[in-house]
Amino acid sequence: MDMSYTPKEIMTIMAAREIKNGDIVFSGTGISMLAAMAAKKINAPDSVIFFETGAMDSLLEEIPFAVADPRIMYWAAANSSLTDAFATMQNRITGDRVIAILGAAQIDMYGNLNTTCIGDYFSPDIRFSGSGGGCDVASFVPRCIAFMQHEKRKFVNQLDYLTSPGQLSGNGSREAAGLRSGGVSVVVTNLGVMRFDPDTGKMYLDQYYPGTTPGMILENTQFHMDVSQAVQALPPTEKELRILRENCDPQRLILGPAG
Amino acid sequence: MDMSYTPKEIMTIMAAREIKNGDIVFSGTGISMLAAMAAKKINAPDSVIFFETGAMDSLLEEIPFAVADPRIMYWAAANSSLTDAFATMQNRITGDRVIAILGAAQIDMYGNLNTTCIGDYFSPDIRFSGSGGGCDVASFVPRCIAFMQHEKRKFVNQLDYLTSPGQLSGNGSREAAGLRSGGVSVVVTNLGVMRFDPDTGKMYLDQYYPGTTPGMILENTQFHMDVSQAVQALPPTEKELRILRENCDPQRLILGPAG
Amino acid sequence: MDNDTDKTMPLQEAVSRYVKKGAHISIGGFTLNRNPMAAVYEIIRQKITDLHLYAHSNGTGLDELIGAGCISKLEIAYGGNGKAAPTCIRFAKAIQNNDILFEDYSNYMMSLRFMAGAMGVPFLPTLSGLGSDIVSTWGFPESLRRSDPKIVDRKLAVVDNPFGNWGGAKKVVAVPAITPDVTIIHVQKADAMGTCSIKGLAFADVEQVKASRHVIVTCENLVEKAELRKNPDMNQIPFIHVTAVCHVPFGGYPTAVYGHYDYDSQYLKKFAAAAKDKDAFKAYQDAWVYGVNSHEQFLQQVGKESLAAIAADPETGYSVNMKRD
Amino acid sequence: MDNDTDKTMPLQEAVSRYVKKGAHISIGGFTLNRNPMAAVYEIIRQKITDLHLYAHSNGTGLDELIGAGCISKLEIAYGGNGKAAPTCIRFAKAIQNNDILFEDYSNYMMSLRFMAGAMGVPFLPTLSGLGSDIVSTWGFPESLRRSDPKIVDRKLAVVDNPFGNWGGAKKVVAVPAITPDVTIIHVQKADAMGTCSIKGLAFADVEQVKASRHVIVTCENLVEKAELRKNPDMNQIPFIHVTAVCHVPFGGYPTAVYGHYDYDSQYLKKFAAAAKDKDAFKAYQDAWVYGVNSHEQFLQQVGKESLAAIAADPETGYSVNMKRD
Repeated sequence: MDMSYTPKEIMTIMAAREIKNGDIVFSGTGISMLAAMAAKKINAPDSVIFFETGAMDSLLEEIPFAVADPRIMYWAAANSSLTDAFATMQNRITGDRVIAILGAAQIDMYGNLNTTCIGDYFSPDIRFSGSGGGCDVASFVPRCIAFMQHEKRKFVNQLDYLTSPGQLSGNGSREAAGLRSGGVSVVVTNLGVMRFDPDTGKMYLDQYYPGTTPGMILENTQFHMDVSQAVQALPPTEKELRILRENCDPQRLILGPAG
Repeated sequence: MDMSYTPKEIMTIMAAREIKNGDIVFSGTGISMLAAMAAKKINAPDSVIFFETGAMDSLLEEIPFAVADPRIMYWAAANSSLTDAFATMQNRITGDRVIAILGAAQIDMYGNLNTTCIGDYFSPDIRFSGSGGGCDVASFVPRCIAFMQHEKRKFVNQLDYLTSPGQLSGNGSREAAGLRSGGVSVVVTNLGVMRFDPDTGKMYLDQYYPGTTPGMILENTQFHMDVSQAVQALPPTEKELRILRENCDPQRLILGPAG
Repeated sequence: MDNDTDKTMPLQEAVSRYVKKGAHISIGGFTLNRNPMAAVYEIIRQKITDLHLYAHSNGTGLDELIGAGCISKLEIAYGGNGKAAPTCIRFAKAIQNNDILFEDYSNYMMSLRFMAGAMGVPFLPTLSGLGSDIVSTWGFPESLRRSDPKIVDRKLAVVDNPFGNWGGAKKVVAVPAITPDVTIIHVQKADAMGTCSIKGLAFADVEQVKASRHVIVTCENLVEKAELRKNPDMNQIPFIHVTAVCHVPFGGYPTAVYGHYDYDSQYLKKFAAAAKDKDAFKAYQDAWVYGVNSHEQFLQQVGKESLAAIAADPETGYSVNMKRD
Repeated sequence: MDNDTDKTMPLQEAVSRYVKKGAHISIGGFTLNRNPMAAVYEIIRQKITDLHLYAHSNGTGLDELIGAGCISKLEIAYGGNGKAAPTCIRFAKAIQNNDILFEDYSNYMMSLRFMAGAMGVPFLPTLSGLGSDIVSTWGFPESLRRSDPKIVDRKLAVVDNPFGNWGGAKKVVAVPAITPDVTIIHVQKADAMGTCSIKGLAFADVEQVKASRHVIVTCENLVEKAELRKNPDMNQIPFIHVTAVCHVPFGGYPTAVYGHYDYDSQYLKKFAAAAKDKDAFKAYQDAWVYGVNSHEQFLQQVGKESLAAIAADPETGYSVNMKRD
């Protein structure tokens, strides 16, 4: 087997490793769904994938292209509704078991996300889709994985719009605002894996991928990040790559061209 | 046909006459259900019977003995839940079309109802079942029919407990408390039919049955009631009695022994 | 942990494991329908006491539990059981005799309180009860509310509408969330993981389940996962909310289970008659609850004929022309 | 009035009667699923403008309406359409070009706002958004909020929990109720009175319907009352909420309708490509919306082959192995 891997492949596997048995995985589409599927097939067989639209533990014989894709409605444990799905996350009993996978256009050093716009809110240079369920899940659940391309314009000092709350301005400001602890807890990029200091709420480098360095990561980040604890990531194992390629996305619909 | 009638029969027919085509009838069991069924078969074929438990427009081939009787679940337009049923009444769009039928242990001159207890709340002489959905529907909907036995101990100056709001203390106090206009709008007893003055909120005698007099009604009421506008009620017609007896409760399960 | 985990266990074990002395509990169903009666009787047999019960209108189960002395605190909307007992008699006596602490709400308020728990919000608003004694008269002693962290400080709160008169309401009644330690429901179908399908009205079962830390499901039919997965629209409760699954046919008896059996009017009449007197009620529970060691044995004592008499008609879901007077 | 009233009428009539210039509307479905597209195209053809649209994530329908210039004010959680167009392009352009007034919420907030309308309460509470710009940044001009009685004075309100820290929350975000003038949904089955059965996810359709003054239902199958009454548990919407019923097969096309047909990726790609440019989009709508006079004619133009290619597999409810790249 080809043990070289694409950035998408290592990102998917790094995210999948965050998911534990028993976790309820709030999933979007694309790479986030693939990570959820990979976790289920590799390391967390009893994790449960669910969607903000209300489908719980769908079979997913084909990869959905949207969280309202009819493919998520088949063989689910239950098909409910938006209000039910978000209640599952706001509810502490089930919500504390949820890990969410999110994407964003911008992230700051406290793990706050922007999926709304670039530039002025009223006359933006680029308008994105908006919150969707992102703000909700980042408000409610203890753990979120943020998938990002590691670029300086995306890892910014100041968000153009704070769509989904992370640690806000750090140092307990999230809890002071009335939110429960949680929000983005890990950031998975094409260069490495970042986490957040439990006291200051600031992002630090946890792992850099083989072939990258802490320096490369700092170069692609506007803000300062502690890299003193960083270690090189364990590269994807043969088993991980095999299951991802053969069992999760054999047509490479989401993974795209092989490396 | 026997044109004499029992008190239950005339009460049922008087209540049925209050129901108009298009009304959504919030019904309990017993005589209130019978009135709803009679209205549907006599004067309001397009009224809709529904239950706080969530069944809408059930077929009711057999008379239910409780609002959770499985007989209300068959051939309904929808079986939902308590939260949905009460929302239908709190919602102004559908709620304004609802007419409720309620019973109580005590009523006062403002149409407030007590279904909770006689005596001290904490150490009552008699404890009743409590509000159930009574407080909710009396709070939400513009028209309620109260079924009462006309006795002095039941038409009281002062309720032992105000379970379900009518006009509170009259003169717009219902609206001042934050409730929408509504509550008990008509009281049907074994002696006559009472309504409420739109300005003062006080009960007045609208109709007395053949064989009763305004005087008899006042004798059985603790509080003063205006009887100056009272007229004798149109007795049940042959058609009303026939449909009630033959089509609504042929076994007289609720009507009880014939007169 | 959860997904393909088999959560089935004997009812005796589920009750002893999750329904502890002093627990805050709720039970499913409404008056004479789909009460988890097998579990109720098991709680009584295990002599679990000091329970705090949250109820909307759980007539039959409520009255058995109160009559057995299992309940010390009660938050309730309605203690009644339909035609058989318009007011639950042991419930009424317990209040008249100052045997329990109690707090009155309406059915919608109690349903909203479970819904708030299920939604993970501290309260939900309603217009119900403004100006009523439900809002102004509080049943629990203030000292209890202050000292017990599991009981909210205020029965309810009338608060201003922050949006002025938006929605035609200047103020609302905020009712506080309930999060029971355990909720017990009885359903028609469940699988071993705990996914449930309820036929007919769901009452407030779904909200009660989602609000609770632990959930015990008893079911008429324990079915294969595939049977439920074929119709995900009909499964109101996905397995993630459920702790234990107990296969208990006739687990709702003597209350009705739509599509399976009707309520047993004869049993309910016997029960209501016994409830009128403390000693008669003790004799009734001695014979029918303590006198058997399981729901199976209880059903044997009830007898096949009585069960056959209430069998549901497959078309209508109830027992057509059943003797009900 | 309502019970056995036949509410069926041609879609053209339902739209012209209930969707007036300046109306506040909402549409059902989510991104590329069960949008009431026939009604959306009819609104565009009738050139109804100045609409105020309440949306959670109604991708396809939303973008067609905005692109056609029907919408002047928008309250929204998400403008995106899945893989075909991660951000709805005409939506994005309209905001970038200051063509519409807009207000951002989250999906849960918008769903709760419909739910508050359905429940008849002025607001519902959530913990979502505390500390975010969704709470602090308001899109509509204050003058609009003050002058228009149909728009609430405040986007939302952060209020204290009246029960202290009960539920682990010291404060909540209150989101105001929405009561649209009209909501339009597309369902699998309806009867002539308006009772509806939705297969698969309901999204927020039920809340949207119950919150609205008028409701137009378009349906794949117009069925006999008896067919729906056999399974009352599967009917999410009883007739009392519905104003008009229009029988429109393929009324959700090009979005998916579970159990009937899949989304048409090819059509959505064509649509997304045209959306990138104002003139191309005009040409697209000239050809596909204005160029036909009804949904039937639109479907003829789409062609039987395209419709056959997305036919749902009866077992899974979607089109298995459909070309989707």
